[in-house]
Order: sequence, then C-alpha cells, then structure tokens
Amino acid sequence: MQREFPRHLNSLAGLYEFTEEIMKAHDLPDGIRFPVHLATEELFVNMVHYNPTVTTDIEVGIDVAEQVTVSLVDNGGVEFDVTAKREVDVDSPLEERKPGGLGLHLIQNLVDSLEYQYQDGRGEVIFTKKSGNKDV
Amino acid sequence: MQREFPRHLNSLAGLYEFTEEIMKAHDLPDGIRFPVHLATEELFVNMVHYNPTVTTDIEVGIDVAEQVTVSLVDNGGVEFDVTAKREVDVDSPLEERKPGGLGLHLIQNLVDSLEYQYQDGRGEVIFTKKSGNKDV
Amino acid sequence: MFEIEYGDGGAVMCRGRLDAAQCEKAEAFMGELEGENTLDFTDLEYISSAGLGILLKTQKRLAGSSAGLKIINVNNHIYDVFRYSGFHAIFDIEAKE
Amino acid sequence: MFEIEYGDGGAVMCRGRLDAAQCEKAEAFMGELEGENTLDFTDLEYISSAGLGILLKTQKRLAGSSAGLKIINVNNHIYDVFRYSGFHAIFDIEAKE
Ligand SMILES: Nc1ncnc2c1ncn2[C@@H]1O[C@H](COP(=O)(O)OP(=O)(O)O)[C@@H](O)[C@H]1O
Ligand SMILES: Nc1ncnc2c1ncn2[C@@H]1O[C@H](COP(=O)(O)OP(=O)(O)O)[C@@H](O)[C@H]1O
Repeated sequence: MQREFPRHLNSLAGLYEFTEEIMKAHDLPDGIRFPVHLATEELFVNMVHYNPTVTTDIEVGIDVAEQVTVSLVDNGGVEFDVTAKREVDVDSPLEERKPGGLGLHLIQNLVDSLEYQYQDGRGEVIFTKKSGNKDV
Repeated sequence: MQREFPRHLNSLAGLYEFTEEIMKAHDLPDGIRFPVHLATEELFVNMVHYNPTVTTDIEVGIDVAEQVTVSLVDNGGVEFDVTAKREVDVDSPLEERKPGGLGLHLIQNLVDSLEYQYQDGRGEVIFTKKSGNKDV
Repeated sequence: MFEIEYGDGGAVMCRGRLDAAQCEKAEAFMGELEGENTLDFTDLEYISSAGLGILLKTQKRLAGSSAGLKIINVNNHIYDVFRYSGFHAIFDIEAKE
Repeated sequence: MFEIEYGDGGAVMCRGRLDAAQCEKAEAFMGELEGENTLDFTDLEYISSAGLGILLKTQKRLAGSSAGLKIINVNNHIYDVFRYSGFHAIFDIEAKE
C-alpha cells in the first residue's frame, strides 16, 4: 500500500492512521507497531525539517509479509557454498539433458534470500521465503 | 524451533512434518509452504549425498515472523544517508546533554534493517521490522 | 506418502509427495513404461529435483521410439518447478484447470 | 491525539501520542512547570524524539533548582526509548507495573 502525504507536520496524524490501519488489519502486536510508527515519524519529520524549500509530497509505502526462515546446520560436512551461481542446462534438447544438477538452481529461483557460512567444520545454510505483496 | 535429524533420506518424512506443522500453525499459504519444503529437502538431501562418511545429525531450524516493510520516498530532498552511524550523546550528565539528534539513533536501534538509496534527486529509505523469535 | 499406479482411464496416476525418499518407488514403476504414456498429476502435491531426474530419465528412454510422456493436471507450484527446469521444451505439460 | 493536564493527585497526566506535531502543546504546558513535578505516563502510548527533546529541555531548566521531573507508569515501549536515549541517568523513571 502506498500513499502520498503533504510535506508538513500536519500529515503525521494521517500517516499514523494509514500505517496503523494496515498493521492492525494484520493483527500485528504493539511490539512491532510502536517502533514502526516511531521510525516512520522520525524519517518523515526529518524530510520535512531538513528540506524546508521543497514542496513535493512524500510517498510512504507499507507492506506486511509473513517470512519463514529456515536454517540447516551440517557439522562435519565439506565446505560448499550453495549461494554460488551455477551453470544449469535448461535449454538444450532432450538428448543433451542430464538428470541432476537442478536442486540448487530451483532453490536459487524460489527463495527470497540464501546465505551460507562455514567455520571450523560447521556449515550453515539460511534461507528465507516471504508471503504477500513484495513491492512497497 | 529446532530439531536434529539423522543424516539419511528416511528423515525426509519427519523433516516435512516438522516444518509443515509450524507453517500450518501460522496459516501460511501453499505458495510459501511449497518452496520452503523444496528448498529444505534439496539442501538436506545434498548434505546427505555429498557427505557419505559423516555420521552427525543435521540440525534444522525454522522460524516464522511477520515482517513490516516501510519505504519513504523524498523527491527533491537533499541526499542524506540515514544508515550512517552517528555520534550520539547518551552518557554525559544532564548539563551537557543537548536536545535533538536522537531520532536516527533510535531508528537504528529499533528496526531490523535500514537501507538508503539516492538517485537523481530521489531519496528512498526502506526499513523492516520483524515480529517473533528471531533465532532459527 | 507417494503412490503411483494405473488409473481407470489408462493414465498413470501419481499421488502425494514425490521426494528423494520416494524415488525408488517411482523409478521402479516408470522403468517399466513403454510407448506413449500420460502421467496424471491431479493428486500430486509436490515434486523435488530427485523426481525431476526420474521424469527426465524416463523421457529420454521413451522419446526415441514414441512421443514419450505427457503430464496432465499439474498444480501451479509443480508447474513453476517445470518451468524453472526448462521441462516445457521437452515434455508435453498441461496445467490443472 | 495528545493531552496534558494536572490530575487529581497533582501529577501531570499525559495522554495519547506525543509526536512532533503535538510538541507545541506539550511545550506550552511544560514551560510553565516549576519545582518538582511528576509526569504520569499511564495513558501515554507513544513518544518520539521531538517529545524527548521537550522532556530534556524541561529537565535542564528545572533540575538546577529542584529534583526536576519524575516520570511514572511508563509503558515498556517508551521505557525502551528512554533506555536507548540514556534518559535513566538524568530522569527519575518508573516503569508501569
Ligand atoms: N552440501 C554439498 N556438499 C558438497 N557438494 C554439494 C553440496 N550440495 C551440492 N553440491 C554439489 O553441487 C552439485 C549441484 O547440486 P544440486 O543442484 O542439488 O544437484 P544434484 O545434487 O542433483 O547434482 C552437486 O552435484 C554437487 O556436486
Ligand atoms: N532527511 C534529512 N536530510 C538532511 N539532513 C538530515 C536528514 N535527516 C537527518 N538529518 C541530519 O541528521 C541530524 C540527526 O537527525 P536526527 O537523529 O533525526 O535528530 P534531529 O533531527 O533531532 O537533530 C539532523 O540534525 C540533521 O542534521
């Protein structure tokens, strides 16, 4: 959801209602709503204060998504960076295709973020997947 | 939530149940559950296949959080990187404190991520705040 | 759970979740297929790359002598997986209504 | 909305949301305070850095001649904000039960 607000402190009440309504609709607890309101106000107020001659509206977008984070820890496995881009054959004719090699390619296309860390024999992969509208 | 699974394809059924149960409890739609299962399986299976001599369990963690993303777009404002670390006086005695300068400090402490982009007169701040248990 | 068997209309019905632990079952069945065949995915919820490998192997074996595998009633998640894998160019795939 | 007035017990009752647009109102009231005062935040939901600025200014003015401001019944979000701002060292702050 996106809305434009006049560059003025009088916009704060409407800005609060706009973001509060969306967060309430998602049943978000106080513990998130408070810091979101605070950060939004602080940033907005600074844009007002420190650009006194600018007259354009300020565009504010808010998006609520549910995010799943999964981690897999491999103790004692070889080091292998699952985030590295791989050559995958998804174009050649049937005769030339080889089974295998699609797993990481699929992951890299399907998840929203993918990280790999390796230290002292401990390899950890963390990926996230978000629901909902991703444009803010 | 975290659980350890024997390094074997027989673990896949239990791994599915473990992650499915948590995602169902959060009412997550198919469109998230499917790619999460796929990525989890692919990574797990690779850890099994490519470490045939390793006998440790594989630790899998899953966490579901709600994430709010807010963006503020300032057209025509000055370029100002809100993510830069700032010197803030939160320790000195009352006489030496000066009002102001706390806004960005608070934001940087309260939000989970903070980004700034500036191009051709368009400044954009994006921050996120997540609910829930953050350790996976 | 994953099940594979002939349906009443002659199509091969695949049901449940085809993950890496279910591949032996799938491979045993598909290894016996000859000529043209239709796989009905109406009740297949899930497939991972291990299952894709079996489909590809079967297709390579059959396509020399026939039109190979036709896969029908594919749900949108599996359809995405096929698309990312470039399977549309080498299988005859029909999405679920 | 933000409201500020004396309560029955003599404490200054702050209610609602003290954001940058409500600071004039807050400042007008706090500018009149003299001596020791208790601010009761039972019904204050929210404060941002603009409000913190007024508190600090008031405290600087009063603390020379008295113990200054005591702030009671602070909710846990505002308490966090005070903590991050280093206000515990320069105000007498009591959290909500
Ligand atoms: N955990 C791992 N440890 C070592 N090598 C791996 C690991 N995961 C993947 N690889 C390597 O990356 C290749 C591609 O993996 P993947 O895309 O899952 O396809 P596949 O396993 O079917 O070959 C594998 O063939 C293997 O060589
Ligand atoms: N959008 C902005 N444009 C220009 N300068 C800014 C902007 N935001 C913040 N600043 C600068 O950063 C300083 C710190 O900001 P902040 O922490 O919000 O405190 P305050 O605005 O109360 O001084 C401001 O004093 C100002 O100099």
